[in-house]
Amino acid sequence: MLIFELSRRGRRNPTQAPAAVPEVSAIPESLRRSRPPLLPEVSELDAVRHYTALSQKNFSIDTHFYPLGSCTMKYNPRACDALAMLPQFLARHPAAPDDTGQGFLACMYELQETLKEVTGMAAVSLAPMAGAQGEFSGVAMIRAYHDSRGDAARTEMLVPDAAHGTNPASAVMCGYTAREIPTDRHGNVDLAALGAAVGSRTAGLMLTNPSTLGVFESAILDIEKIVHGAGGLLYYDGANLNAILGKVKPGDMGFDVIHLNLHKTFSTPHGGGGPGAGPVGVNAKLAPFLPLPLVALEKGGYRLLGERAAPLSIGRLSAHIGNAGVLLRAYVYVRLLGAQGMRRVGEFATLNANYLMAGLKKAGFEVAFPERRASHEFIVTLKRLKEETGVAAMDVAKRLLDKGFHAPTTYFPLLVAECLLIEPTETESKQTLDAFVAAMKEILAEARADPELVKKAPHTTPVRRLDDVRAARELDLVWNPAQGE
Amino acid sequence: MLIFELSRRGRRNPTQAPAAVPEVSAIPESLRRSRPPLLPEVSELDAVRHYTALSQKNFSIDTHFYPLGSCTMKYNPRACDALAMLPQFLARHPAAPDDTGQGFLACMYELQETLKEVTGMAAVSLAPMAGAQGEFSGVAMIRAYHDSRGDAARTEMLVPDAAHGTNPASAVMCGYTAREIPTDRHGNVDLAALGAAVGSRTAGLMLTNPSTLGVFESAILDIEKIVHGAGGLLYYDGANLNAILGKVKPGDMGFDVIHLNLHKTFSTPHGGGGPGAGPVGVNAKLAPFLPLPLVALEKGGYRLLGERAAPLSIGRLSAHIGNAGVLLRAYVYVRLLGAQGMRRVGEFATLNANYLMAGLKKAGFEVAFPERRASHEFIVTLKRLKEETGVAAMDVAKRLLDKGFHAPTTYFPLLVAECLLIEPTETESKQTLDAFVAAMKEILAEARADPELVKKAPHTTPVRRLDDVRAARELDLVWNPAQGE
Amino acid sequence: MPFIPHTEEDIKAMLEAIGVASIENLFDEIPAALRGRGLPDTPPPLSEMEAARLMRERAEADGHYLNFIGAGAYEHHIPAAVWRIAARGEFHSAYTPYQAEASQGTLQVLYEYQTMMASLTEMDVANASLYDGASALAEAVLMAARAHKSAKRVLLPATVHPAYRKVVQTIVRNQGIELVGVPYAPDTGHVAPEALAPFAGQDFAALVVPQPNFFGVLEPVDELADWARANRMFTIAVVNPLALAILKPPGEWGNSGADIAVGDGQPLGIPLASGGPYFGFMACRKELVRQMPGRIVGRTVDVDGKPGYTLTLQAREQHIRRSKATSNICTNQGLMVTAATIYMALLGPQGLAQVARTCHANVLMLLGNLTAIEGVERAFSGPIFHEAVLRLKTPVAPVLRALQAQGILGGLNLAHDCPELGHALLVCATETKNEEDLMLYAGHLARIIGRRFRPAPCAIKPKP
Amino acid sequence: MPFIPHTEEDIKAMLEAIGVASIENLFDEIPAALRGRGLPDTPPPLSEMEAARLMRERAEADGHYLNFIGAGAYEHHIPAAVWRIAARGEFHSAYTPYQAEASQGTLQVLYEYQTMMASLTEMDVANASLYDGASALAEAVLMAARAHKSAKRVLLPATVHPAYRKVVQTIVRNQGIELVGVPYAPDTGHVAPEALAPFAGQDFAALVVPQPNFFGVLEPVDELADWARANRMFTIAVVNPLALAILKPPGEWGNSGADIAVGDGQPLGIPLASGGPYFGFMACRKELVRQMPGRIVGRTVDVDGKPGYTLTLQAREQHIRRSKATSNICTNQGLMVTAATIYMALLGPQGLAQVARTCHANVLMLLGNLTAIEGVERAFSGPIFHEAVLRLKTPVAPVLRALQAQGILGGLNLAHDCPELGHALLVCATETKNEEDLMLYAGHLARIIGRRFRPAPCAIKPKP
Ligand SMILES: Cc1ncc(COP(=O)(O)O)c(C=O)c1O
Ligand SMILES: Cc1ncc(COP(=O)(O)O)c(C=O)c1O
Repeated sequence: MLIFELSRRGRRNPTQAPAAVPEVSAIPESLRRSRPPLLPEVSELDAVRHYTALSQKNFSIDTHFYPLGSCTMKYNPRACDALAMLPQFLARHPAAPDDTGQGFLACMYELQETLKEVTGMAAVSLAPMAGAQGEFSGVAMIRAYHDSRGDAARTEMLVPDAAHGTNPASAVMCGYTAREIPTDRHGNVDLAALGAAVGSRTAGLMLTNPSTLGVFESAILDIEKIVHGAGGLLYYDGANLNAILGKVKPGDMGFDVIHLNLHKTFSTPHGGGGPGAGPVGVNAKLAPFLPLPLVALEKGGYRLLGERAAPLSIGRLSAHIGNAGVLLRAYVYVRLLGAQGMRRVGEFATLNANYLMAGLKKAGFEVAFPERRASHEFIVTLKRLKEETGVAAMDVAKRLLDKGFHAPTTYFPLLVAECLLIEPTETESKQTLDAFVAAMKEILAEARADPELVKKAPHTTPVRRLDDVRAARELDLVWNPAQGE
Repeated sequence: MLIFELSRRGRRNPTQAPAAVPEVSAIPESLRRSRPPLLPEVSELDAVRHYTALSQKNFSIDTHFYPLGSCTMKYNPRACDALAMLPQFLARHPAAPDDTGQGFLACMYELQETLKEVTGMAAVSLAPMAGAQGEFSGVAMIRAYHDSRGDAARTEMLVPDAAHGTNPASAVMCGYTAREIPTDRHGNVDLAALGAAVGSRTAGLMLTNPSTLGVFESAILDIEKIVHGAGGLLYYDGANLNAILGKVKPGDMGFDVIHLNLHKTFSTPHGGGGPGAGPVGVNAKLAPFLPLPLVALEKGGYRLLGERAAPLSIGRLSAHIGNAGVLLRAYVYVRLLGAQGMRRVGEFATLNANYLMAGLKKAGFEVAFPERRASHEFIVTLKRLKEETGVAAMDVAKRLLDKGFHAPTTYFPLLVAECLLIEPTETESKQTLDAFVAAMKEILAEARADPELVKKAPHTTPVRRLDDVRAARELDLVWNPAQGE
Repeated sequence: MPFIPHTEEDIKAMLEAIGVASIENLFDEIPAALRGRGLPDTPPPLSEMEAARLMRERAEADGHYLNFIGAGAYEHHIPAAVWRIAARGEFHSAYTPYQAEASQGTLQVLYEYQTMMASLTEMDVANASLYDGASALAEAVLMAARAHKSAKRVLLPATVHPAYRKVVQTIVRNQGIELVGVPYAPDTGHVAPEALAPFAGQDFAALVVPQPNFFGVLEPVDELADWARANRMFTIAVVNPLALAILKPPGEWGNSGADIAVGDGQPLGIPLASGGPYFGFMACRKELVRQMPGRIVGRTVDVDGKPGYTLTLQAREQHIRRSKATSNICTNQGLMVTAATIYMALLGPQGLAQVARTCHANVLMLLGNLTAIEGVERAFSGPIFHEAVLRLKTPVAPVLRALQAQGILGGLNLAHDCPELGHALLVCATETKNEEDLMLYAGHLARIIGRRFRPAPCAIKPKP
Repeated sequence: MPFIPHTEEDIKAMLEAIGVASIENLFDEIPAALRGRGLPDTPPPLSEMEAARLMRERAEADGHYLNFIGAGAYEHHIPAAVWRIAARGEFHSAYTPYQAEASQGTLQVLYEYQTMMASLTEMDVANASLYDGASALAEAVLMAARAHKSAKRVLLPATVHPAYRKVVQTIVRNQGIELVGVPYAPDTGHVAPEALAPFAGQDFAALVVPQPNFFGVLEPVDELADWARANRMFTIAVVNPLALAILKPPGEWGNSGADIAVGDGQPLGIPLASGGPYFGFMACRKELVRQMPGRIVGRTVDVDGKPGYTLTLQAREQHIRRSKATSNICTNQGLMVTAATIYMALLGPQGLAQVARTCHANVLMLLGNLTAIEGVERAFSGPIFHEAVLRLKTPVAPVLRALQAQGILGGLNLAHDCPELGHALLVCATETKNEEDLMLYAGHLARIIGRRFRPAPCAIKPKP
């Protein structure tokens, strides 16, 4: 049932609207709307009941183990949320003078400082509103840097084939050609291929470390030499920082630019797909290019810096300051954790991943890089299972839903066949991991005994397997009163 | 799974506790606890996930139509809740001086005044914490009144047999004998029996009007004369005020004392069984006996009045002021409704009940008093269905759960066989009522075609029909680590 | 129409289906004289926006104070998760779980709550809550009298919270139960076992024992419980549930424990909120369970043998037993209990003990600071938990007013409740106070009463 | 350990299962030189209680003002139900709905949202949201350029919010797209169709049309859209979605409507919150849907034929198309969109129109009051929605500072963004202001600039 189907003409919530006022005579007729939009006319009870019911159709961290690789679905502390939503924080207008927001700006400034410390970078901007926008900013800074030196020949951004799709897409957004670098059989960047690819056209290399294959690029210092040696810069995609938070700093690995996904490592709620926040950090030589605004502490007061203070900046990314509320949540999170707590994040995320990998191996699953340590995540490949039983990674994923677990990431990274990318995070207990292994083991047995059961999964969700092909072919993106249910 | 079964020794939420402090040397060993209590040791995520999952196992107004007769399960506006929980209201200590709570006390005072207006009584006390405590206070005031006049012979409280069980129980709490008055075949108090029962031993009559049979005592003015004529007082159980809110005032009917259930008529959330609030109203001659504290407006300031100001009061009912937060919610509710809105409550609650009654009649159900108007609720009797098919009222109730509706009140009032007491409330739409009739009709058909299906219901709830007899015989009220699941 | 979804069209169709011409007709059984006199003094409706503005202005007018009042309601940190979960619509907007199969959420929470309370008190069983601590004590007194059968008198010491004593009086008076006071020892501030001697061997249904008592002082509970049992009385414990994380639980008092334990659950995650809603808890010995008032949840199985939860022992309650019920109480404080259950789950046994220990350490530090001021001394020598009585040399009221002007609520003036104590002030410090808060209070107090303030040398070492 | 549930026993068992001696060993593939340099400058952990105190103090320091600033972010009443429901854990703590069967809640909300936005704008389709209004405009510019193929230039009038223009510049610059300004008419404050004449017949991919524009003025959208079409450009509308409750929707501009409509969704139930998170919306013609960036939800059926919702057209997105994707945007603002959907459902078409009309009436009343002060006048004659530019006789900054001292944020000083306007001030009044607020502002302003204030004779009649 859609909210529109609950609607009845003339139903009102007068409590929610100001008293009726006369028509707007000061607006010329030709600029006015002639018929009302198709918004539902429902009671407050209808709306509350409808959206409450919809919420119950979701899996979420608050209801399920959610080992979605590369997404770091860990517990979002309620305190972060409650404190970021204090009435004065919510009420403040973005264009209100800085002196009306010293409390808020103090949090922003301290978050900037903490992120510098955690990443080992010289300067940080909180402006980007998501990881991909962080990537864009980072690459734009790389370009601004080369441009500032008159080095216009650098037109290629190197991107490992294991990289998240946003990496090459962001490179292209900045006018670069994305050039793929292959992965070797241990899951590392192929150093020879990298060596062959770098040159005077190289603007830089975008690297996720630990990579999306769930392993740490142990030759990172060699990579650094190759890229820097060719005059390129090194970009760090921080989406996987959870693996090494407080343990290893990207700055120490030689990265020039990084972005972080606060909605991953810093546990801000993912909200069904957003909002996020993707602060960028840089070393000193890129600092002048950081996106705006920046938060400064001057003469005891906090101030937002704009174009005048940072004339070389790549510019602004949003109409205001970025996703301020997300940043506030992340700030509270780092204060609750402190240095030791952040260090433990990396340690226990890694412990959980390696334990889960060991458990699944023991249960008969094939992992993609059995000779490697897992970082905070790891890959199971079901290639053999598929060959033997016809049960694909997606089938196993769907069957997990029936067992009360959200599925891992499927078919990413693209280079491992029939893969599941599994990230348990540090906030899950051994008991939960054990239960997950037990469920996976059951599915393995089911796949052998009754493959159809798995291939037709899920069986217990509000809808069963959906027809994606039809969704894309017979586009139905907007409800139409004529079509009914 | 119980929270205790998730527990692991040594699991902690350090964020929620102050830093460890030394043992409490200033407390003698003999007064200290020697082993820790059996509280669960779980992570914050465990707790959030566990209680979120439990919440999803409830039916509630926010998720289901909940026509529980006599309980007035209507929409609880979110605004009432949000505004009663403003930080300053939540933080105020009950013993803080009155001048630190003028905002809060203004709300209390105005609520008192509005309730006077709505009920037509001379004075109101907000002190009682639930309907039953309101009844207790009301009867105690009746007793205090008779006592104050030296009229010690009045030892009987008259209570119609249709009354809610709290009525006779409250009378007994005040030291009275409860004497039952029968109901006539139209659902009214049997006037002849009443006339025969009253006398010099009569302390009063407790009446619910509209009664729990879902009809209005139309001879109320005769009843008034009979009881008052015998020197008794008239008590109004206001649990059913929703039927006549803003339309008819108990004071105008001649009642001397009333209580209201704010958690019904004034839509404060029922919270899985409480808290409630049961303010009492009285006419002028009983005003000196009102329970404490009272809220007064004096010299422009609001003040709580205690024993010194009201020496004849029956006394205090709670350690502080009563369920203040519930009262605040009710205050916001009356402000959102205003006079006209309250009037509509009675009108539309009555419209919905009569419409639903008409619909169920048409669908083949037998109503208990077909010749009468429904008030805000009405009774369906399934006596004949039971005889024909073996399907009892409880079976129909359980089967409704499968159809996504909370069941009506069953087997109350006790005098109608196989009864369902159905109260839709004014906040439900015609569409919902129609859907309920359709479900009831389906069940009727099922009862005839496949009675076992109904008798074994529910089938879709988290548990199926529970063994109540075992629950009472093999008492298991407290989990014991030895017993496991 | 606020919260009424009917469209004109709906109304028309509904009236037609009923067969009446207007809504007014549906009220035709009501004598015309009674109908529709209107509500002239009721203000017009506000929109939610207007109501929000009004309430925000009122809330802001009430301001925010640094609070050192306890006296039965205590300021504690409440984890953000507690109310975020308890306020979920499915808990919030449900009624009493009469249809067990549709209410397993509420029912299991109550069962877990009963378990937690039984364990905190070390009693056999607990009910699903009562209105508040004071009325729970009244119910315990009635329960003891019912169970005892012969006696109609109960010993109610003067160290029980005065408001509790008043509430008990209000509620039990009409059933002919007599409450008999027991004095406290003026030096220690608790009931001296000697004070009970006059009552030995008499017919009393119960002895009430508060722990900590109204003065914050710890009672000699072992002796008192043993004395009660020796004299064929029930022991009714009135306890602060948070304190039980570190104090001996009623079930272990003396040689055989208390018989009934009650108290107010407010310290377990319930906001102060000007006094309510809180919740009363009650736990007791197995043998007394059928005398216990209030709702009780039991574990059982469904037709498939799957465990489930349901209201049980309803035969004691008014909707079945009517005038013969154990009590008229029908409602419990379900929502508050839900919050308290989540609170206890989040804190765990260690967390709760740390909160209790921090309260204790803070009040000792506060007392150290305050009694370092000349003219400020402790009224009693008995051990305390997180609250204590101070005696000043001058009337308390003007001192409190001066503190209030500095944003500090300095405690409860006992002039009204305990005039015999002279210029006495009941102060409390919970874990919410930090060292600066405690110093701030002392600094202001010293200035106000015009005396010198020497901070205690060691932070948490109490003055003896 | 904060938010880490492992007990000592767990850790031991886990290390054993892995076959390592310590957690440190799990990092042995990382060069030793890189490991564990510590975080010396990071403060120690706070308990939730301490963090709450810190944040409350900071929030209180920020205070509370009577706000008349708009400029792209608008103060509106947000019904209490909106965030109570949107903040439910199941919405809040879910990720992108990659597993459709386990995410029907989020997916259906998004489908309903798309429908609402398409309808508000009267466009064919809408996506599931973008980051914010400014970046949505940048994406629209890129999208127009992709769809147009030949042209690499876009007309971006000076009446578009300056921050939006900067963001577009940041984002499209590196792809070689040129932004060409169009001036506004100094009398009306909107783009005069004549100003476009020089660009007629040239190769531009699009004309951007804001409604209302940055000055609060309404653009002659019909003429502008028709001109763009006549000159083979797309029309990109940048609109305030709340205003669309009463203003002509982009889909109906001119003879054939705009091609793409974007804007910031903040007015639809999203708190101001110092600037975010908000959300950007985007709607377009059917023909352009495959060029649209961002997530899109489609309705389909499951294997039983039951309707359900799923992410669709993913072949445009980076995780499939990588460097050939329509955009790098991956995330949407799902939570904000959930709130906005609930907001729109609660308000309905009439409620939204009443909010919009009240804003309009309030700003007219405010302007009446303010321009009744000598030395205060409107800068532009064009019709407005809920915001307008005032011109003073003296610099704006000191006036705003003086108002701020009275608790009033009097508007946005345009000295920086539009120096050509002289002493100009952009003021806004939404439905949250009542008559007294509007009078209060005027009263203080009159005093501050030392002029007489004559309230407008009729409350909502505007000065011409
Ligand atoms: C490795 C990696 N990089 C980048 C991103 C993009 O981040 P966002 O979704 O915040 O734009 C993601 C997000 O899934 C990611 O996993
Ligand atoms: C008719 C009637 N009277 C009294 C009561 C008792 O009210 P409470 O549950 O608030 O004690 C009820 C509650 O169900 C009732 O329906």
